[in-house]
Amino acid sequence: MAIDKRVATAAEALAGVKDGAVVMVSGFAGAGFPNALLEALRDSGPTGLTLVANSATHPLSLTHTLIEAGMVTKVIASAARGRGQELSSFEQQWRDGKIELECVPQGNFSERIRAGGAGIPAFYTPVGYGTELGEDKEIREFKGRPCVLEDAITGDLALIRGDVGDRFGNIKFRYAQMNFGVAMATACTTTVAEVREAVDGAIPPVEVQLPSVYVNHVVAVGGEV
Amino acid sequence: MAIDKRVATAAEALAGVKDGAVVMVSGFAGAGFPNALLEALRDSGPTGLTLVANSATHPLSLTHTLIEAGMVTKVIASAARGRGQELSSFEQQWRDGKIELECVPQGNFSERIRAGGAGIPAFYTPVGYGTELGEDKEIREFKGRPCVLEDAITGDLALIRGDVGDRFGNIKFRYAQMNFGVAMATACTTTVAEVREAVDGAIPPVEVQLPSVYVNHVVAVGGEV
Amino acid sequence: MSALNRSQMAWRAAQDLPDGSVVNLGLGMPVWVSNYLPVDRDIFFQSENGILGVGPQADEDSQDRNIVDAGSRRVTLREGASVVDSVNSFAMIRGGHINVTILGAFEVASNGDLANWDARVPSKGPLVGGAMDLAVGAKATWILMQFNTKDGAPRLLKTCTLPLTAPHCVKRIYTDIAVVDVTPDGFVAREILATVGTDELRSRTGTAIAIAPDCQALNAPEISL
Amino acid sequence: MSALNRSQMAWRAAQDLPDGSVVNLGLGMPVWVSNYLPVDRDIFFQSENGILGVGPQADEDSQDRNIVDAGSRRVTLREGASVVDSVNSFAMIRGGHINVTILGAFEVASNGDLANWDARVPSKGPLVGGAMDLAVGAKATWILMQFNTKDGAPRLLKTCTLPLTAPHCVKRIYTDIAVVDVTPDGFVAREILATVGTDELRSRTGTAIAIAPDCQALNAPEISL
Repeated sequence: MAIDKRVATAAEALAGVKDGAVVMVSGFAGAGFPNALLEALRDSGPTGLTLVANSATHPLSLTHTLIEAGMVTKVIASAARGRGQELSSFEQQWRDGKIELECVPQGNFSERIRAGGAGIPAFYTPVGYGTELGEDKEIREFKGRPCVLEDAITGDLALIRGDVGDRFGNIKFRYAQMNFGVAMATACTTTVAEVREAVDGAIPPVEVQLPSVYVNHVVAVGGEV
Repeated sequence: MAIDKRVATAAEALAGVKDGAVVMVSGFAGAGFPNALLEALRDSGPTGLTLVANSATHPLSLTHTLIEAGMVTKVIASAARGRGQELSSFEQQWRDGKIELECVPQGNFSERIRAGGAGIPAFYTPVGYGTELGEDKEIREFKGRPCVLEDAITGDLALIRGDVGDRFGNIKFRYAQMNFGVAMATACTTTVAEVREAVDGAIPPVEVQLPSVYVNHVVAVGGEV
Repeated sequence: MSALNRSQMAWRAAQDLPDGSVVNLGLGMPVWVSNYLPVDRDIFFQSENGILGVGPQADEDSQDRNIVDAGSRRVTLREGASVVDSVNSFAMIRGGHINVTILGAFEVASNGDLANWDARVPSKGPLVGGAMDLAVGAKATWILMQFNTKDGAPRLLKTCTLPLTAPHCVKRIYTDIAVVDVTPDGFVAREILATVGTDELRSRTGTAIAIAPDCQALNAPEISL
Repeated sequence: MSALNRSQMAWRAAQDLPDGSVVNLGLGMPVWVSNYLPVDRDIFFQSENGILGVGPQADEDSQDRNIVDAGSRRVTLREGASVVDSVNSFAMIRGGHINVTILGAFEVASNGDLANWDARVPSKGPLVGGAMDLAVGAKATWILMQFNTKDGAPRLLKTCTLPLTAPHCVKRIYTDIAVVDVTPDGFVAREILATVGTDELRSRTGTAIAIAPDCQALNAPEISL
């Protein structure tokens, strides 16, 4: 049968997300947030989620709406500080012990997710050694440099945003929109990509940045270029 | 000063390669062999080289000319079998104990080179466990799956072939020409790229496949598209 | 009918590839599988050198030296294809994103151990390529080979005698006289050539082989080599 | 002259960036450094979100939400720029491909330990971002900060009191009253503001600080904030 991974709505693409799922959310520095998918996930209402997102509190990402809705019990992130004087919803729940936080250096974060998608169960890195974030990790020296052992991160569902998607599931991003999207798609059982535009034809082979094999559903949601 | 990494000849780009250097050579399956650079390296004549190349014996690569010239004392490769009935020059020297061979599964090969360029000193992988190529390696189980510990490979010089280069050192490949070129460029102190065409302007940002930071010299050598 | 020829063996394996799957075909007979897909299957063939979506071999006049498969054959790109470098190609393979790999083999053991990379030809160099990565990384490893060696020796054994590619990886074996599953209880014949009785099959197998209760006759249409 | 203002501090650090280097600038004052490059320097600024070749901030009418730096500022791409995903961006950072990173700091110890990621604000979530990766991965880590806290407490200490970003990573510190090297023998002042005597400098430092034999006067042109 001809492959067509396009679905009409974010809600359709996200039907059946289970309580307790590990959900990865792309986006960094204002680019690549899958906000239409995050809205649909919030509306569908699974609970006990683990969120893997670079920031738990970026004001331009709707990640915080899942947290405010009480759907999240664990966050793995490199940034979890609200910008205002008042505590963010994340900070309040974290302080109250309702959300567990694993704070990870951003490069270990991206590398661990990549490892999850690439079949690497664990790797050594000097980043984090000698810091609070490296505490309780196994330490080993390579060429005189102490390193910590970091394990892969995998997930059940990746929510990413691209610019253009095709019916095969190929995705093209716009500039820095790419950030964590590629790695997260490789590391999750199911990947849903929201895109500005879903095309009938195929994205030319040399322009594909995320190959079709990593994408299960493509949802066109419009939005600015 | 305005950056311009283009040099006129392969010989110029390869001046001063030291005896005993670890040299990585891109190319796989007929695509991406930096044969103009290999000719120039053979002519410049350093000895005691370690070659890191997917194949020591691919008939379309001039890698074998370095071996025939007696310049190579070690090879790290996933393929080292000559195609003919007669022994290849590599096989003869390997059998005679003149060349040491480290045979590596191709995925471990690419991943170890990538690790070398990415600051990862070592990683675990299930590939090679339980085989001759995993012998004498440290073994550890992750989620019930035994893995071997593989260390990074780094080099002094990467020789790669691309399609188009610019004065900044950005490289664009043509389809499967990319293969090991990107990873090798990241893992070596110095990278020389031969390209079909070196342009005066810049390759558009979204078309760059190997960013300028990884390339030291660009040599236009022509050749077919 | 008499024993399947190589084209018929490839045809038989092709019938079982799931619609929508991503498949890597090993060098030699396995690449022929793509010629015999049922019309209702839309499948992406991946090649280790980074192409996802290998199409038919290129015509003489549309060949491109940089559009090749891992066997250096000049191929085409199908609609929806994409191209990545070797690192990402093997991340795809090793990360469990290939549904099925079909490989040749010298020997398979009843516990799923595979020996397909080194036949121990004296003085010839080793050639492992991506065999270990594929056998370990693909979700399912199928074997396509003659049931016996040219000398009539069994290839289905209790323990492999040749160097292992990977332990416990083979799920199914397509041969000229039978289709055999590798189960936790060892070999189970699923299809046997009508002219080969179970006694003959057992006599040509190097260890115990069970006959499935619903064992069928192995059939294939007439296909010339 | 009086203590350097923040623009002048950024100017001073900018003067030392090597021509042709690749530089990552931290959030806050460090990003100002790119405004004050000497005209003879052609430098590529890298941003953690994947841009190599960050140009000036975008005009109101040429902004693109997907061309941003790690601080979410809408920027431009310089000639020769390229864009990669977060995995490859951090591979670039962690693999030793960034010549210099200029970061803010809370404290620096005389052995080069850096504390710049967590000021321990009660109930606020942690935010590490790429700080640890940059401090560990860049070939040189420079710090740009006020010599003392707002309360007049020293930031140059024998041992950091705040959580470490990385041990032994800082090479040089640019401040409002001095430029200080971190050497195997501890802090060495290279430039001191003329109106600040060595006694005052010592009194404002939390541990021993040597004065370089060729110590110069710290100077900067008039620049308004």
